[in-house]
Amino acid sequence: MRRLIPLAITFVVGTVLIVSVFTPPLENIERTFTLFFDIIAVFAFFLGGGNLLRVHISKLRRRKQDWGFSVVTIVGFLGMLMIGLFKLGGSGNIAAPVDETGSLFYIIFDAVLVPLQSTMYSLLAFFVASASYRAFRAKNREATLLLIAAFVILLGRTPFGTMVSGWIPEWLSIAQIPNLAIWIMNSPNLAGQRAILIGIGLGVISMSLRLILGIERSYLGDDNA
Amino acid sequence: MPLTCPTASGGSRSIRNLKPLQFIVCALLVVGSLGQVNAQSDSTILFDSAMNALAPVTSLLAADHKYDNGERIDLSWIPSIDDQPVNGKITGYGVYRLTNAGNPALIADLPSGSSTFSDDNVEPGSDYSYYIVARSAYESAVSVRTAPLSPQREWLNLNRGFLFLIAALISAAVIYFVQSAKRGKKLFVRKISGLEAIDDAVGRATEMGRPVLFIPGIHDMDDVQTLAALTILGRVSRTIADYDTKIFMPVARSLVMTAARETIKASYQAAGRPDAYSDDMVSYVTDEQFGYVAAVDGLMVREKPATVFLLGSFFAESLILAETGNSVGAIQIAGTARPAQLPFFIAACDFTLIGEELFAASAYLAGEPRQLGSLKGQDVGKAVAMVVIVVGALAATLGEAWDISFMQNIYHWLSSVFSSN
Amino acid sequence: MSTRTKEILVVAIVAALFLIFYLRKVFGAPPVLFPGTVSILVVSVIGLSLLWILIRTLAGRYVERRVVFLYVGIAVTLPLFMTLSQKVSVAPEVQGVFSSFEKLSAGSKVLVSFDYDPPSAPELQPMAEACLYYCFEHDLKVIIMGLWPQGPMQANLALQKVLNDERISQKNLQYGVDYVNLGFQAGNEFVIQRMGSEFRSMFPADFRGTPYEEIPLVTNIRNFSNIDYSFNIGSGYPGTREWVQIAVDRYGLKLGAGNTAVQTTEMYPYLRAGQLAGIVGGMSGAAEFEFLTKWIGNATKFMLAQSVAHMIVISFVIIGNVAFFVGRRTRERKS
Amino acid sequence: MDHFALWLAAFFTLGIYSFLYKDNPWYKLCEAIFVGISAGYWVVTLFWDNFHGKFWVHKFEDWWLWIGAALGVLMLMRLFPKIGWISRWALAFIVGATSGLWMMNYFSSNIMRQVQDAVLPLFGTGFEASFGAILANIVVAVGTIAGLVYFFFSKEHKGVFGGTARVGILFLMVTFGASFGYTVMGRMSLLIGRIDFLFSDWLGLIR
Repeated sequence: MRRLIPLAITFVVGTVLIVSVFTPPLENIERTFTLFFDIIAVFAFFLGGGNLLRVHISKLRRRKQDWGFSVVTIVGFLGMLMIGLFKLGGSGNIAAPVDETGSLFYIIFDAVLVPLQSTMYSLLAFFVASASYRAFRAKNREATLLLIAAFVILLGRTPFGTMVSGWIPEWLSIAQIPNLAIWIMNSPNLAGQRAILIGIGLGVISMSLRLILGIERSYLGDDNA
Repeated sequence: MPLTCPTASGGSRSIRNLKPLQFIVCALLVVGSLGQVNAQSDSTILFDSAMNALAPVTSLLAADHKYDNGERIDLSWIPSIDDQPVNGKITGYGVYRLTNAGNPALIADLPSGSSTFSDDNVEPGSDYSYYIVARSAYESAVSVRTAPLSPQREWLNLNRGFLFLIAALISAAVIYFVQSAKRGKKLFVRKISGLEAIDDAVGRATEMGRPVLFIPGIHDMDDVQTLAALTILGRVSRTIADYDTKIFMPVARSLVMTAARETIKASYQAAGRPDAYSDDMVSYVTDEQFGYVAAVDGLMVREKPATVFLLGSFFAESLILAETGNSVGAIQIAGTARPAQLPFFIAACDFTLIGEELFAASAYLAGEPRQLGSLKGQDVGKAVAMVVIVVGALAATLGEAWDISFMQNIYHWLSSVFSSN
Repeated sequence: MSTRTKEILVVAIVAALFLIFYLRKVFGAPPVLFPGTVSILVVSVIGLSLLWILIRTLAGRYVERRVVFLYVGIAVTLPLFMTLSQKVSVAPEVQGVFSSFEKLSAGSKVLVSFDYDPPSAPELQPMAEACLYYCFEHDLKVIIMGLWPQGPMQANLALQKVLNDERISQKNLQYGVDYVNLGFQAGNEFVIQRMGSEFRSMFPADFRGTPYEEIPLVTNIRNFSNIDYSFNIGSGYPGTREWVQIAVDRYGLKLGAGNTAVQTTEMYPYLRAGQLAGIVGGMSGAAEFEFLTKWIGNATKFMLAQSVAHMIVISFVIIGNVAFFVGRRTRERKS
Repeated sequence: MDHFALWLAAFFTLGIYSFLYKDNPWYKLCEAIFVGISAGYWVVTLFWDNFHGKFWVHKFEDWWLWIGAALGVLMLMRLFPKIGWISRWALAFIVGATSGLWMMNYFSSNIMRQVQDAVLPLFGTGFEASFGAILANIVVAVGTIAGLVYFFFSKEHKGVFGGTARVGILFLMVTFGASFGYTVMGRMSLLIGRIDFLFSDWLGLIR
């Protein structure tokens, strides 16, 4: 019974959504269910946020290594929570959006989160380089193609690409590196992307059916729990 | 007003009762009259625009939008002959509506040159009639008024008929093979190297006494890729429970945390070791993309996992995580259905599940006949897609290059079938 | 000395340096620029050290990834101090954007849409500045708007910089008369659609809250037909594609585009079809555009950094392959 | 920007970059701040946007929103071990909704749309296509088919079929290499933006 009801819920909800695609009077149900999801996610945050606090408080209590940083996390979390929920340090207008320009919430977002985000994002520049260094090696046929394609595109996007292949005559202009780069992007790349996309579509259909029909039920836990 | 159009008002008044054939005839009449307009306007336009009052729009038609929930009425008309690209007098059109024969209200302002409008602020059960005011800088001209019309609610969207048929075909194939596998038919499934490696990877973590790190992407449960990641987690955590390895699973969404705990707990129970399970295996970090990445990167260098799973929906963080994982010497098994991130996983991880393989993984790992049957069903979908592409491309090539009309028909039919979505 | 002491020492020295630099700035010292010879020297040193790494690799001693990181950092940082004048050859698509600007007479109205956010700013902000500079310098009237929430803020940053330039500040331009920022409007392509009939319906007031009809510059602007030229600076959706499909195709707006490098290839079809007057693509396009408009700004400065960083990545791909083949040879010899 | 904000931003920027050398207390501090503040930021945003904006404001006119809230409360039942199992109902709802919703979305955007785009005359209308375009069309068609063959699960990759599958892998590899090479330049400009902040806005060393 404990298992049957969830399976039934999944089946009914999934089926209704599939049918709604073909049934105009049901077309709003997608939006409704998305709203439900958003509301459930807020409730779930009690569990997530609670867990975050629990983990760091227990680190603090047991004086585990680096517990000092847990204090910082807890203070940051609770502080931001208070400022945002009670709209502290804003314009005083309770109806104003929480992130109105000039409010404390906005200032912290701007002065703390924005630099952290963009710096973390920019780490990619380093990792792109180290990954190219390590991965683009002509180990076998597949890796060689990976290397060649990446190399042509890389070269094609610098003035260097024009320099090294500028001598190629006009009638063979396709072999000039910038042109070759564009050709690779538009032809073999397009084919590969298309095959991947079609495959993904089929994979999703098959997995959704397994879930809706209750063939895949690992997420539901055990019968005796 | 030198122009009259045979369908102007009569057509619109009875449009609701038109049968399809009549509708076509009516539409042809409209098209025909358009030709007449042009033919006449050549000779009359100068005279008309110079001397006469502003011409209103003609052939105003109001029709229920087909296959919707009765929430839209489509209007179409022939623009005023004073609406010319060069030296035209029309500055714009105002669309007016009368609801249940009440007072007219302006519902839209359209630029010159427009000839259609969709009113999507209507309800079934009310009657609406429309007229259009063509405006110039100095004067305006009112068109005839359409007969009252109420939008219809349809229960089936026949525009999506082919979408339904093809979806039903593929679903039926999946279900058929699931059933036939259930009845004991042997199915072959090829090896997927990334999945073959899972046991070894977990075993390695056990031998080295280091934990397994499982990252289910950064999206919430409303992304199918996250669901795929959790179904794989179900199998992986079973192996982990059997081997008695440590698992860490930091997540970026509270719901994913809840679902993942449920999944791992079930695996431990199935392995007969429910007391070895702890909620601490899964922990929520933050919803913020890069905040999560910062924390996971830190966790990787501090805990030095022997095995890292990166399965689910990833964005820019894919490479940051995979490179850090690589730097601590972990075996990495990645998989995503976001084509833009696949190259980074291919470059930085030991095994990568490419798109479809991510969704097939849990079925493959389960090894259960019914699950494997669904994979065979997917292949039918691929076969259909391939056949359509080959036949379609051949027909298109023969038809368009050699001008064979039969082939052209096939080509256009296929195009129309697959554009029904 | 232990590693730890060394590390602390390095951090202390760097921190002290930063503090000195900062005080230097506070007391109004000018920026540092390497003279040409030093720049050439620096580039040669970087090149030679890469060669040295290659030789080490041939000898079987491989570099670790932190060395790669260091090189990326250097490759991006040092060029920012350099004055190497790269030969600027202007691509035809950039020239196309500029020629359309050149054809405008003083007083023409230019619509500039800022459809991007800070992550794309390194590539796009220079285009915005150059465009604004050219418009102000040639007495064109500028109407700014954004389909991205942070677009108009980027516009204000660009305005601030350009208006403070001495060539422009002496013109004493008036907000509301010579330029206006209408702000952000949500609704993506529908905003463009509605603007096709009436700007005011989408922008009842500018970003400061001044009602549309009280702004002298725009009172007489009804829709796209009153706009002489438009420049869209975009990094995705909504962006150039939507402007082309609606404003250009349906309302006949004349449009030039500024895009990130990643996005540019997707826009070439529109250029070939004549729907776009031109495209300024990525950092290199921005540098060319700066050259044409005589606003030497960040793109020219960043361009060198980007090229050098790119070359570093290419060099390390080559070094990586050398390492692989050397490694294979030694492995084969052993077996 | 005033001095404090500049130094704060510089402190965070350098703290994150220090991770490239190795894990250290500075990075840990940045990480702790990042996690704490961003988690708080998201709770607040979710609360105002989703709970307040989508539920609380409409709680009387749209009665059915209470179903969502009820499911949310079911989710919270996990806090009580005895009736924790009931939270699976909410989970079941989410799983059903996600799979039902995306099944059709992926079907129309990934399968119908892609197949439609793939059905094209290889030589153009009346042989008008250039040699390059014809070659490109054929490459795209062959590559798509070979790529799909690679994804076949229920047939062994042997013989002609296996050969085609291997061609498919090669196409996928070119795709991955090209996409990777394509993004390098954009990634570099992110870093340039940060470095410019450090040396121009903060230290004033460059213009």
